[in-house]
Amino acid sequence: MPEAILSLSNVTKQFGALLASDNVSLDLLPGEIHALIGPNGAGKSTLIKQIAGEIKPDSGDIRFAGRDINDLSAVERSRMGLARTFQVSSLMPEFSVLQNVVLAQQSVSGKIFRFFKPVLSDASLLEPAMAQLERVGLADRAHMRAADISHGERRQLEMAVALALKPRAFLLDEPMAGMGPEGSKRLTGFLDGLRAEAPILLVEHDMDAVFALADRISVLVYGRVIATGTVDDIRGNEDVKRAYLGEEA
Amino acid sequence: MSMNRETILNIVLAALLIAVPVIAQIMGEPFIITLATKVAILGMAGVGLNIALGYGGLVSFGHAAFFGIGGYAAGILASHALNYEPIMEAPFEINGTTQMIVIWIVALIASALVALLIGAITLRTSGVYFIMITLAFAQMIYYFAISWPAYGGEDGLSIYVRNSFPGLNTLDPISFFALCAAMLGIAIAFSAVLIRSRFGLALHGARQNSQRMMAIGIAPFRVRLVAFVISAMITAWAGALYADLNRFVSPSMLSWHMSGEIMVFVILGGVGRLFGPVAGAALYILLEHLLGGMFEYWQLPLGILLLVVVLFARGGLIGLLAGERKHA
Amino acid sequence: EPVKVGMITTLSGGGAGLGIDARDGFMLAVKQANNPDLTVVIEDDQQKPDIAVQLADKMIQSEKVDVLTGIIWSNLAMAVVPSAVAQDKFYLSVNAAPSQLAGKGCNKNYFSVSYQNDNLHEAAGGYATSAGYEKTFVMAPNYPAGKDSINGFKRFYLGDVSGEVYTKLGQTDYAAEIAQIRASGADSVFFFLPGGMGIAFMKQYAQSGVDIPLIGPAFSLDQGILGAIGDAAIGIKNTANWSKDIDNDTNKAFVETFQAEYGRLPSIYASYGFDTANLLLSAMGKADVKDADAFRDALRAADFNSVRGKFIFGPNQHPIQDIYVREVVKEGDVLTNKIIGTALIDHADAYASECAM
Amino acid sequence: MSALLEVSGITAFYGASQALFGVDLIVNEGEAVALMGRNGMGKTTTIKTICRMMSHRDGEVRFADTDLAKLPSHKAARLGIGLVPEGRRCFARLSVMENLMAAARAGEWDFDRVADLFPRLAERRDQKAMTLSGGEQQMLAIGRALMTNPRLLILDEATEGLAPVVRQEIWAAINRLKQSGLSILVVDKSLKELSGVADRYVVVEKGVTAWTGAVGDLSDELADRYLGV
Amino acid sequence: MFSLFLEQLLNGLQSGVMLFLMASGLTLVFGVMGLINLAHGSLYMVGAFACAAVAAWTGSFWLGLVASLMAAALAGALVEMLVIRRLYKRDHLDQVLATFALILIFSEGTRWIFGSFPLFLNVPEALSGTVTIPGGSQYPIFRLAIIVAGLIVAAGLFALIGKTRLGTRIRAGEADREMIAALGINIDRLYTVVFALGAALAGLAGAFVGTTQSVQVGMGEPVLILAFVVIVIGGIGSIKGALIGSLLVGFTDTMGRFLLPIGFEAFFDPASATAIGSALASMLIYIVMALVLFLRPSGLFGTEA
Ligand SMILES: Nc1ncnc2c1ncn2[C@@H]1O[C@H](COP(=O)(O)OP(=O)(O)OP(=O)(O)O)[C@@H](O)[C@H]1O
Ligand SMILES: Nc1ncnc2c1ncn2[C@@H]1O[C@H](COP(=O)(O)OP(=O)(O)OP(=O)(O)O)[C@@H](O)[C@H]1O
Ligand SMILES: [Mg+2]
Ligand SMILES: [Mg+2]
Repeated sequence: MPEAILSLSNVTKQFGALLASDNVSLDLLPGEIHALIGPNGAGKSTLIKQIAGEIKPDSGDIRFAGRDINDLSAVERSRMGLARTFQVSSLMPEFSVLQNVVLAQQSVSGKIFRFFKPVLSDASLLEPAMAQLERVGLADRAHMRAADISHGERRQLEMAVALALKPRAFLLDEPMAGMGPEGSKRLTGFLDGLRAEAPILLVEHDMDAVFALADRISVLVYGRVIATGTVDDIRGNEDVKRAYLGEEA
Repeated sequence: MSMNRETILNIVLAALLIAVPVIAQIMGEPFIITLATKVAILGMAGVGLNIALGYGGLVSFGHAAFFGIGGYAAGILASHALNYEPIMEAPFEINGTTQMIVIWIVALIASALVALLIGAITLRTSGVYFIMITLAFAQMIYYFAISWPAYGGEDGLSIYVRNSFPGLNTLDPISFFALCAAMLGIAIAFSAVLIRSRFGLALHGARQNSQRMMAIGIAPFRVRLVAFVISAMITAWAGALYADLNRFVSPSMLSWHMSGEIMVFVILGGVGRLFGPVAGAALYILLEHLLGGMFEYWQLPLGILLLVVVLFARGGLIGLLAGERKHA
Repeated sequence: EPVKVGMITTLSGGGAGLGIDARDGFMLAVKQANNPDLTVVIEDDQQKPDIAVQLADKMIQSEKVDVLTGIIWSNLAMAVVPSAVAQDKFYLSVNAAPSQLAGKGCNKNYFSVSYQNDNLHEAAGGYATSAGYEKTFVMAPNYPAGKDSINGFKRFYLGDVSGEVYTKLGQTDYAAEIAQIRASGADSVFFFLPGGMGIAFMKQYAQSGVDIPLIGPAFSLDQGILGAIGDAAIGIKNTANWSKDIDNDTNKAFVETFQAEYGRLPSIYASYGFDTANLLLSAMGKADVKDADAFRDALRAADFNSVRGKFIFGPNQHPIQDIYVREVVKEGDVLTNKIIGTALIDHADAYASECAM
Repeated sequence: MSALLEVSGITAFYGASQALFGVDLIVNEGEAVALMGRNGMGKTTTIKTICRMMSHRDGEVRFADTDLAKLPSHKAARLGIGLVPEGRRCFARLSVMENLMAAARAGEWDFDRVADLFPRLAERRDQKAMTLSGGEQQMLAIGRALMTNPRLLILDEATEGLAPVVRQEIWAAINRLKQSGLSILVVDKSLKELSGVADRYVVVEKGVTAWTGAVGDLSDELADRYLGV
Repeated sequence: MFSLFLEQLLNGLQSGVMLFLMASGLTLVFGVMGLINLAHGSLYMVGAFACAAVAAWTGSFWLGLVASLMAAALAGALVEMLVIRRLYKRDHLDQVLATFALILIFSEGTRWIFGSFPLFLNVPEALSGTVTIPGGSQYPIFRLAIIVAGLIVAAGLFALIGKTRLGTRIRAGEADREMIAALGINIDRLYTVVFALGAALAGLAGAFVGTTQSVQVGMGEPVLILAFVVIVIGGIGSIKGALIGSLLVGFTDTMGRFLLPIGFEAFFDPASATAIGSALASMLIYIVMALVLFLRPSGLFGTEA
């Protein structure tokens, strides 16, 4: 078995009386899509936030790319190659769609404190940014304000920004949400290919997509991983059916 | 590349700002030159604030602190030089100076240091908290200046002769105007380049969404801090010129009224617009000057006019004349 | 020989009352003289030093005035006067007269018609001594004029200072200071709190039930604000170089005509404005303003009828004058001041010796 | 059947850019209509004009025999339009209970009934909305709209981000609401579930109503053309 | 010394409550409606002038108090309908400029109507005089009355915002105006009412505090800054925060003015000690504010923005 790029061991997080993460251990292997599913409020987004460094776990360890990242800030983790999308789109509303991606591109290039050279005629940023928009099918919206594109389009833009970061692992929090039927279908195909670029930790409620994509699935209920396994394992798991899937299995 | 309306408007404004004093000079109206100089200087203070406020979304209600620091740099250095008293004697002697260039450098360094300190503390907060905590720091400096007797306290400090600049008779109004206008030009050019740069993009981003900034690996705090310091330095530079314009500094340069006034220039002209602060300062000073002599209750029509501008000219004067801003 | 006067004074905001009084007093004299050679331009300084400086520039450069006047506040005077007189303009002060301009920084073109800032405080010190007070609590805002005030008081006060407090400029609540006064065991309180600060203090002092006598310079108990303090002011002693009951014809006529013209009693600032205009008019009658030396001599002679009675300038061109003690009384419905004695006679200021002129 | 909501030929603009070019749509009393189309085709914009969050330019919006053109948003709501907006828009600093009560109007829907529908909300009644999970917020948004006791319930992507079991519950709930006689206009991406609830489909494409018909009439070919499935 | 200390503590409390009275209306408008209203101080001034004018005319402070409430509420409602309403959707900065313009209009308008000289306003007969407090000092009844009034206002606001449907709607509107309107609430009218209420509170404070201060043009400005300081220390949108913030500022300011000069006497000669001590005292509340915000960037009781 190859070494995991990202691994969590015994991560615990409590909000008041609520255990949002209860001794969670899971890992992400190179080249895989690891789906994280579970009821609403189970603690999936909370887990993503802890991996991304936006909130600190109460206890437990997170390792990324062979390194203990417990003490790194969100910024440092992002620079190490962890890219995340947000469940509720979080973009630069006044920027154009393209500028949103350019900013990410610029961050990857590492040169922020440059005060003189104009940025928006800098082909070394614009071209790759445009390429990412094309990949997610948003090229024709490149010059609209991010605030003015539709909900589904914003979800696509979230994806493009994550792509621009050229990460070593993706943390995708419900990328299918808000996508129409067509969008979901296309995104499924897209993610399928993306795993070759970097492994994906995929939080998703769209079971068609999860079952089509996941190499492994972990099920989180009340902050605890109650099952990890292949698609077939999970489909057949009675606990998971009851807690989460219902008739969808 | 075709010019958009704002660019044309900016050129017209710049031309006006230069033409008016030149005509005044020919007509022998030196006071109009003084007014134009005041517009240039206060506009420049606004250009500084605009970097923090307009581009960075950092609504600093304490920029008078930097304006005043610039002013006091000029006042203190000049008064020591004029009185032949060294500023300090041990461990080594530092003397005052009446050279503007030296004064400016001191103003820039002093304001940068203070801004770094204030920024490091205040930038932890945001929104209205930021507005108020910047005010708090400015008030501390203000009360300090009022009660500190060494440099005149509330009475302020006179510079009997305007400081000098190589090759220029600064006492001549039109020469001093030219100097101030040139500095304003530098400040505007710098901020124009700045906002189009990588840093400018990051600053814009930091204003809109810090969560997203962190997620793409840029620490918004650092971006904001650098912007805050740059902004403070330009405002301080303007403060040094203002001291020379009046040949006088006093704590009123540090008061919250001053902060408010600089902010009003920026908003009135158009937040985040290159020439906004200059347009705002020009309109405000023109109104103040025209109305001031006309009517005992002149601030009433001034208030009404300002109100009309906010209500009906979105994006300030520049917005009114050049249309809403396009995203770059 | 026409003379153009530029008056820079405070006509808007909270401090406007003082400027308006000074202006009205000045303009009353101008009107009475009806001298077609005298023109006056008036501008509002908004109580901001930088605006005052710019207005001075305007008056000198564009209006080409010969004489400047009108400034109420010391900090504005410090901003304007040195450069105005350096440009060979005459400056006649209707109120503010900071020590710098009386001592080392005195200038042949600068005349203070009102006083030197310390005068009334010194007189208060003199009065406190002569009234037999031995433990006085002193209080002023924490800024140069406040410190000058307390120094001035102490200069002529021979008793002990039982407490010394500097308040915040613009402070409106004095409960903490009043508690300290109550606890200090003082037999008298000297306070210098101009404008709204003084009104707030005296109202709160009266409400607090503390009954240690108050002494202050006229500023806090002047006609313009007595009405706002109300009965709380009655009985408070204050020192002034003018009062509406100074017994001379000029003063009587001034009080009457002022009241007729503006519908209110004149304040001390109005009296300074009135005297300033009359001083100027007297000089105009004697010399041409373009002949600066002659005009200056004419001003120095001070050959006019002052509402204060006699009027002479000292060597630093600040008045040498009597300073009275007044008491606030009620005349009918109106609160006003009545002279009850003279604190200092032919008093000059403490800085004249430093003036090399 | 009489038309409760009648949208005919409306156009709408965001500033200078046109988003709707002629949308027609009818919801009859007691009927459930699904509004469909790809991303960015104008579904949400149509809903915003119905709720008067933005105004249309040409065409007409009638609800319960009233022309909505000049009505402010709150008056339209009081006529009986209940909105579950895209993106939930719960009042972040208010508790669950406060969110529900803020705009409640008397009628058969009250807290108890909403709590029956979504027991999870009752469990979290004093928690601030901003700390709810995405799914909990979605339930809250639906409950909040129901508390206004509307005649027409509009759901814009109301099952987005919900766990399959919950989604099934919500669809079941929507079904029950429909059975109880409530009229419904729904936008959702799941054709399968829509087909179980809706009586009719309205498909918009590029801001124009491109197709209207009974649920059974949407052929695979049409579905592929308009929805990409 | 002990009785002085006690009296100063009471002064701190009283000054805190007085601050709360001044800040309460601002909290409502600023915290709850999310509107930066620099003209709040002007409404305070309107209240004080209305009270002074009516009290002088009728001879009754209490009629003046009613007048102050009505005048300020009316001014507030007008301002909301004519100006503020157009600004909710705008940037905070437009609100700053507009309300700055309103300050000029109110100040000069007031000066035009009432002249440039301060007005008379005194404590009503019923509340004048002093009581003896433990330790033997006299304490003005009126100051105790201010404490009571402040606490009543605090309780009332607390109930209004926290416990009533109106309060819920106001807070909902702050979060998302468009949404609350889409749910059937007439948010425009609601906001007019809230703004008028905030203005009335400002007017009430102006009338009350005006009795112990100078009723003059510009009296609102220092108050405005202080009120902002208080709200920010307490945390925006929190009535409890405003109350605690007021008390903190009141105590800090009073005790600082009292104790700092004394404390410095241990290190300096008395004259410098008073000078340095009082210089520091005038900066003290700002130092406290900076400290609080350094430790808690959204105030003591604020929620993360
Ligand atoms: N800051 C917080 N304070 C208190 N409780 C919180 C906080 N953040 C999250 N929670 C609670 O923690 C639980 C987990 O939330 P989380 O957002 O991680 O759920 P989730 O699994 O992503 O759900 P969904 O699929 O609905 O998005 C929820 O019950 C939520 O209410
Ligand atoms: N605020 C806005 N300003 C300008 N254009 C907008 C704005 N909101 C939406 N648009 C544009 O209007 C069109 C219709 O958007 P709308 O939100 O109605 O789409 P939708 O059908 O609801 O899509 P989705 O399924 O992605 O939610 C889109 O092209 C979008 O870019
Ligand atoms: Mg989630
Ligand atoms: Mg939509």
